[in-house]
Amino acid sequence: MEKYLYIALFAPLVSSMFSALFTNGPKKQFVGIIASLLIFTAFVSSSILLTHILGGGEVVHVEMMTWMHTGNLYIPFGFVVDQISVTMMMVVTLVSTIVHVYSIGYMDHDKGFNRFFAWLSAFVFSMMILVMSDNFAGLFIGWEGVGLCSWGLIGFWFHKDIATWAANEAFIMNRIADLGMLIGIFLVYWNTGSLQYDIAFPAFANLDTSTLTMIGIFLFIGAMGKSAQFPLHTWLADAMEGPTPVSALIHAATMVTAGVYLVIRSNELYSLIPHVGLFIASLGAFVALFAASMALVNRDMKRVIAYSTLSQLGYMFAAAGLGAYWVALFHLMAHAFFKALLFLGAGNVMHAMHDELDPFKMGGLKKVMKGTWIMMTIASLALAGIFPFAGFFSKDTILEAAFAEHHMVIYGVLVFTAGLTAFYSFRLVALIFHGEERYKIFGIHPHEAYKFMLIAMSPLLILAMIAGVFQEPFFNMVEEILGAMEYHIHSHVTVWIMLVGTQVFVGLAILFAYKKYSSWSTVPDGSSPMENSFIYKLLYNQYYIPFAYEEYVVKPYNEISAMMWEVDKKVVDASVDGIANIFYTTGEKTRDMQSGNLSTMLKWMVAGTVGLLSLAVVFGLAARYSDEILAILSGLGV
Amino acid sequence: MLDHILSILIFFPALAGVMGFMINKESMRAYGVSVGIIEFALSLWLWFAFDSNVSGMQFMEHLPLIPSFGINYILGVDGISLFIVIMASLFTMLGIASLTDTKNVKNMIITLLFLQMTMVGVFTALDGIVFYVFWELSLVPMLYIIGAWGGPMRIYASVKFFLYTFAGSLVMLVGMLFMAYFYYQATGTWSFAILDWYRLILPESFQLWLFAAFFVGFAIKVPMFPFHTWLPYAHGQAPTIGSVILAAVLLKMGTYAFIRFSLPLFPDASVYFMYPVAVIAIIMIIYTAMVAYAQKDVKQVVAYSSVSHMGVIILGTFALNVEGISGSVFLMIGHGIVSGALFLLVGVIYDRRHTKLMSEFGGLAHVMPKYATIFGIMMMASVGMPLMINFVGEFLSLLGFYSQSHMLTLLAGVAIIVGAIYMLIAYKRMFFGEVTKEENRNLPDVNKRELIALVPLVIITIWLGVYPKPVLEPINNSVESVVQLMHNKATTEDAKMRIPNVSGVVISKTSAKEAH
Amino acid sequence: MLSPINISIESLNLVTLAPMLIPFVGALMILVIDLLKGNLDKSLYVVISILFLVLDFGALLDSAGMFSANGIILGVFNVMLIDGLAILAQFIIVATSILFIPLALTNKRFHEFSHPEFFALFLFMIGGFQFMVASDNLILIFVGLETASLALYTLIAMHNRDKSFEAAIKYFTMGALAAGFYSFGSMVLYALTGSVEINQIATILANNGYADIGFVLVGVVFLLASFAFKLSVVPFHTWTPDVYEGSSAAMAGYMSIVPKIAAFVVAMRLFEFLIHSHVVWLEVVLYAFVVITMTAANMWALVQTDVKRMLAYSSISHAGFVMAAILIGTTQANSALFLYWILFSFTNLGAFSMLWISRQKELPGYQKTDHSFEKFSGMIQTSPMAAIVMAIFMLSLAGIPPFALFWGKIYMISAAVTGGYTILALVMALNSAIAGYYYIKLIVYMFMKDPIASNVDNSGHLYVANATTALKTIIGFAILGTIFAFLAVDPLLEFVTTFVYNSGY
Amino acid sequence: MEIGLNHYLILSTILFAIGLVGIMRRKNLLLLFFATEILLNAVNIGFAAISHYYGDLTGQMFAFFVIAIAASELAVGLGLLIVWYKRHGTIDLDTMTSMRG
Repeated sequence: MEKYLYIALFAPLVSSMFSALFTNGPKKQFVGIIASLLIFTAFVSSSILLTHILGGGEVVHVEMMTWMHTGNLYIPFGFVVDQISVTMMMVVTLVSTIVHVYSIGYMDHDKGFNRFFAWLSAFVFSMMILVMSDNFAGLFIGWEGVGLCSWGLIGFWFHKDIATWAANEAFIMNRIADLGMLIGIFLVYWNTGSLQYDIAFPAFANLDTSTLTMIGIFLFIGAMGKSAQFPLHTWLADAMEGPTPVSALIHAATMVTAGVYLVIRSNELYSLIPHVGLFIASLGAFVALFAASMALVNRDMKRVIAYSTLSQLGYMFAAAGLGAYWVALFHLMAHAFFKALLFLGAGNVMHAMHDELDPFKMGGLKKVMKGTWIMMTIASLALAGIFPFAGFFSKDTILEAAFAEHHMVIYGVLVFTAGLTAFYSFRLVALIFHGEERYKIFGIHPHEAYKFMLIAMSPLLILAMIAGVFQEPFFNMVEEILGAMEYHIHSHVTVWIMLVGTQVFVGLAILFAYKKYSSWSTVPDGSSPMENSFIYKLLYNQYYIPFAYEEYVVKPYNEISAMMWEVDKKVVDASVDGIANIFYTTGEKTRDMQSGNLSTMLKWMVAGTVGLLSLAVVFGLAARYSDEILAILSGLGV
Repeated sequence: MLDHILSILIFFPALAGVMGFMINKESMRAYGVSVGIIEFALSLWLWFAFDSNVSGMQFMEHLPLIPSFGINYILGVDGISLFIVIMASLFTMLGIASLTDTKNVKNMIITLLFLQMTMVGVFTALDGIVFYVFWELSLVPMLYIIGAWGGPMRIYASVKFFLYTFAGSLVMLVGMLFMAYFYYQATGTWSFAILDWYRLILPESFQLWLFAAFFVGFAIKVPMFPFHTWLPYAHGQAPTIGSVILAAVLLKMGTYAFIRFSLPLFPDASVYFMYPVAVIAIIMIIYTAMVAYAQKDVKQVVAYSSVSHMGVIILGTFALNVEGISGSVFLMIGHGIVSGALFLLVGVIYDRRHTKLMSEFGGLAHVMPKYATIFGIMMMASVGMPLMINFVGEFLSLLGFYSQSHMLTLLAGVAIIVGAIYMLIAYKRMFFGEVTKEENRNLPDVNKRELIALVPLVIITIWLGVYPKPVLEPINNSVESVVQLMHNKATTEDAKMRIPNVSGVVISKTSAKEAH
Repeated sequence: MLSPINISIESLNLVTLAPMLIPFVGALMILVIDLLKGNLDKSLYVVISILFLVLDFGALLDSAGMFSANGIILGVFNVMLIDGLAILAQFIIVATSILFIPLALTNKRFHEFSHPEFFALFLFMIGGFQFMVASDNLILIFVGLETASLALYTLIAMHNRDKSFEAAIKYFTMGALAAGFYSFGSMVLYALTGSVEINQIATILANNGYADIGFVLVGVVFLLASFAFKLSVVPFHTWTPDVYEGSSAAMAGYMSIVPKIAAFVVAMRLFEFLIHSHVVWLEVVLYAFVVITMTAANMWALVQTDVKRMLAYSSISHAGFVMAAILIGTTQANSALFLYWILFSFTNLGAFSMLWISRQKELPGYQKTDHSFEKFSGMIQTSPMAAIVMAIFMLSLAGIPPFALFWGKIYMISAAVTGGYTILALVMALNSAIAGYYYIKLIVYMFMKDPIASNVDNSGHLYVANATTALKTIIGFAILGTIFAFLAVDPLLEFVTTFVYNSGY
Repeated sequence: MEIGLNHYLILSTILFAIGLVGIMRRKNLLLLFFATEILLNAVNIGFAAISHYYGDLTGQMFAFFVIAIAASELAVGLGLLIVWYKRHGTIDLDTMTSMRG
């Protein structure tokens, strides 16, 4: 099995390095194909590992080589394929295989075709390290690696200022969180003496709660950054400047879920500190609602989907925080499928619309883009959690978990958010595919994407439809490692009321969205009363949070930096020069002592002698009358 | 030959430098490269012959110099110094190989060879005065390099560099003389041998003063806030090769000296001053990173970033445990490689455009993709990306210091944020966006000569990031013996507790916890 | 009435006079040769002088051997005192003179060297200095001092330029005042103790427990003033820069070494017994002198525009630095003084010789003085070897290791450390940093500036215009001594320490 | 009133002080030389008196040497003075200021 582990891990690296060989050359179709094949190989290996694990096989644990070893610290490159990581591997390799294939078409006309595959495969590699590593340091490698690749891919079109800005924003915000993560790692090391999961986790049981709380909080700060939780969420929406396959792979299916993965991976830690878990769950619920609300009014197709991703991440954290780790993981997986599908569909639309992102400028596209329409509709249904699509199973279990744990506020928020989710998803579908063909005003001639792109997307389509059936086997698989349990609500009636109620609520939201938007005919120009309402503005401007960051963080930072530089030059450096100048100026001022006139020179000599003489006399007198002087001094109280 | 390999390493370049006067101007570059390669090969041989399992000094040489005053020519390397020596010879070789056409190439190469002698000398000397000799002597070639080949303010910059470091090291010299005097009082013989000094246990009050005296010399060299202001000038004005060697090797003298002198000689004082030094280190990290962010000149960005990174090294050193010190030694190598490469990279664009202002660039990634790639790799290494050389050192340094102070490490960790800010923004300004200036439109990409210098550095950056063991292991062994020495010598309660006892089985969890 | 003189020749120990008499004989011989046949070439006199100096050196070796075997030797009615200090100082004096004299063999013709009197006076001067250091008797010291000084005034004046006359007059007048101070100081001490022998004075004063400390100090003040003049201690230093500027570079270099070591030895004899008796006044005054002289001279050197004048101030500073030895007063400090001065003599003579070989007859427009800094601009490009040599002398003066002066410097600072003068040690160290600036300034001019056009044209000939093989050899000696000093420090240190220790200092 | 040692010494000191004042005040080189002669001769008086007081010849010997040295000093001094006068036609101290700073 180790063989497959290595193949799964290193095939993406090989792919990346192979593609990198051609970065400076012109576009080569075969680069994309070979890269896709290599990623597919990784997928196949992962599948073999999955069957191995599913078949009750041993956890595959290898130690490739030493990375760092100093003092008591020992960090190997160790990899583990257990129930959790194999799930993640499947998600990662599957989605990335599809995205790779899709990208061959999507990036067809791009100059940086080869470079794109290099980055994309590098991302897959980093993600594999992240999920497969058997220690926190290895996790951190992947953690930073995906951050790096995300930077490279968001800023892929580096001629666009906004893209590179977004790339930097994403990187820096993640760095803020990474600091928390790093501190968490240090805490783990100094308290348990190791960073290996299988040594550190058992050791947690012996630590006091305050230490564990610290560890939990700091690790979660790391997770917050990568999973774009409030208040570090702004980068995710801005990250949509990257190519759409990137958004599908990184900012929907895989990287952003790394935070969730971390919490799930550290379940043994978080189980010991339920109060932190509750905080995580509350924050998750809040983010779910918060992000969904922003998605309601946004006029950028990709940003809407990004906010929806954010909202779904909130769900996952809510589940994980409540201790329903397996549910979180399951939702993570299901979400990866339908969200990637949604993004790739959006990519098709963008291609068709020549990179136009405002759904109000589209409309009626279902005529020209039938395949895409179907896929996006189904993905949206899955997202909304309509039976029998994937989202239904995963999301509903989260709601059940919240209910069963008696966190009614969280439950309520999540249910309400489910309605919002349905609304904004179908607002998007309605605006894009139904109604009048508003794009004609802008003289755009949309066309369907390459067929192979659609075919590449089809596995996701299928999974988005049927992922629910995996719930049972998945539960069985992770049961042991995640200490999972089914959530049983005592009364069957309650269960049914909840289920049907939610479904009806969601269905109503969909209908409302269709009713409101499917016959939309104009492009809003900011004059309608709704667009001028306070709520709309608040939501449209993302609660003014990016503005606040710009105004109260970025600008002050710039100003303080500039000021510091002035301080450096005018205070620190000037004082050094000042000290040096004291000598020079003193020299300059006193050099006239040497006036060159013999008379003055002689006077200096005599003056020196007289000075010494008077000192001598004073000293002589003092010595002679020392007794008297001492008496006087003591009289004075000296 | 192995018995005298260190002497050969030191004096071969000097001899070659003297002989260099006889070489024809046109052939000088080839000569310089050959000498550089031989020296580098010798230093690799040193590594090859080095026994990683021995923690003490190896290849020791001992010649009486002024025995009546206790000054002897004693050389030796251990894991701490070995790699810095190799790095010094590596950078001299690469520096000469990538030297772009300047006036007086001959003088430049001869100067570089002399500089190499002093660099190797500093890191192999095991006698206080011999160390000091090379330490001071290294200023002279650098003074010449900055002053003769530098920018418009070169004379100011070089003189400032010289006098500032000179003044600091004179205070250190007084400290050394005191140290020797105390040794004389204790034993009745004069000795400046570091290994002899190691055996001397001083009362804490003496340690404090001596620590302070040594600190002035080292802090200016490192350079630590607020003594750092010579560095931006020196880097800003120096020619590429000067900046490269200054950043890669010369700055390491200060941090190396902390580990070689301050820690083992004054363990109690090190503990006493740990917090103040850490605070200075944190100021270095954050403050200079912010100043770096405010720069308009890309070379100044890299220069200030050096100061910032040196802060992490200092912090790791004053972690006073094996993890931290090993990390800081490793980071010395890492920072040397990375900042050296970054200065080389800045030099590449300076050669083409004769300006270093970032506002003059923009969109270079379109015109010079290879350059942008290498710059990007090095930038990411500098930012501390895992699997690149700097990360190992930074991680270990911060990890080490965490056992001493939670809050301060948290503050110091801001390094990874602010570091990313200035580097990414600088990179964006230079490489991203559209090409706005007409002059930039037809810039040639990196040429072969530049690649000769850059590619090995890229390889090392990634190699040692992925597999630091060959370097980290000897470092670790030597650092363990240093820490053990400190633990044994510590007299105060606090110092005994904060400096771990390495030979003890494992740091038990309880003791680690108590340290919080 | 008078009792018959009854002294055996042996007890006079006339051999103690041998080293001093040799140069006098040489001087007379030169005068006689000139009388018999005039218009002989200077090279003859140079060689004769060297020969006599070598003889002198040989005699000194003999004395040194006697000293090593028997300890301190007194001679000639106990007026002569041959102890370690005297021998060491004479070694320095004679050796430096041997190095100096060939500098007369210049390429260009200079007024003073065409007169044989120059060489005669020179030898007289050396004899004077030798008497000065080899005696314990205030009268003989005075005689030696004046013999040497009067010869020296004349030698300076013989350079035959307006500035040299001015320098000679200034030096002479101030020297006369200093002589007055010296004799008055001697008179006070004589009045107090009835003796003019320093060791007797010391004994008598110690026996009566410094009862009249006020009067003792008055005497000490005048003696101190006169030696402060000789050692150019601020504020008695004002003659130094002018005299150095007025005399030829070679002479200036010589003056920075030989008269000072003589004065140091006498100062050691005169003042250290007071320091050892813990005369606080003197400690305070010397402390102030050391610090002020070092620092102030350095600051003035910073602002000079002429290299020779800069070097003049720098040698004031060096003298201040070395004077710390008298303050500290330990064996280590006194040995450091000699070690320092031996190393200093190499370096400084070398530095001044470098100026000497670049001496021009006519000054171009951009040069206001003989050796203005501008003259050395871009020297590395036109005359690299000379520039490097000059730079090494500068680095040595600045105390950059491993060049000669560094070793003297650390030994001296170490003496301060050992003697308990921590602050003084720091001041001494930091003064090196200030001094670094002006030495580096010359290096900056030589290495980092571009040459002035006319210097390029003559392709650096300017810097070696005055050079001959003889001069180059001297500079070669100096540079070798400067670079490889570290090899010689150990034997020197042992030698010096033994001699100083056995002399009771 | 009997003239004792102190009187001689006081005379000597007064003369010395006069000499010093002369040295400081005189701008004429020749008069400056006179002042230095006064200095030395003041010392001579002191030496002679002390020598007599102690009944010891050393002081007188010192005085003789001082006289001799003063004479030779003056010879050198006058030589320099004459050269200067020949070249500049003046012996005013204020003319000798070509070097300064």
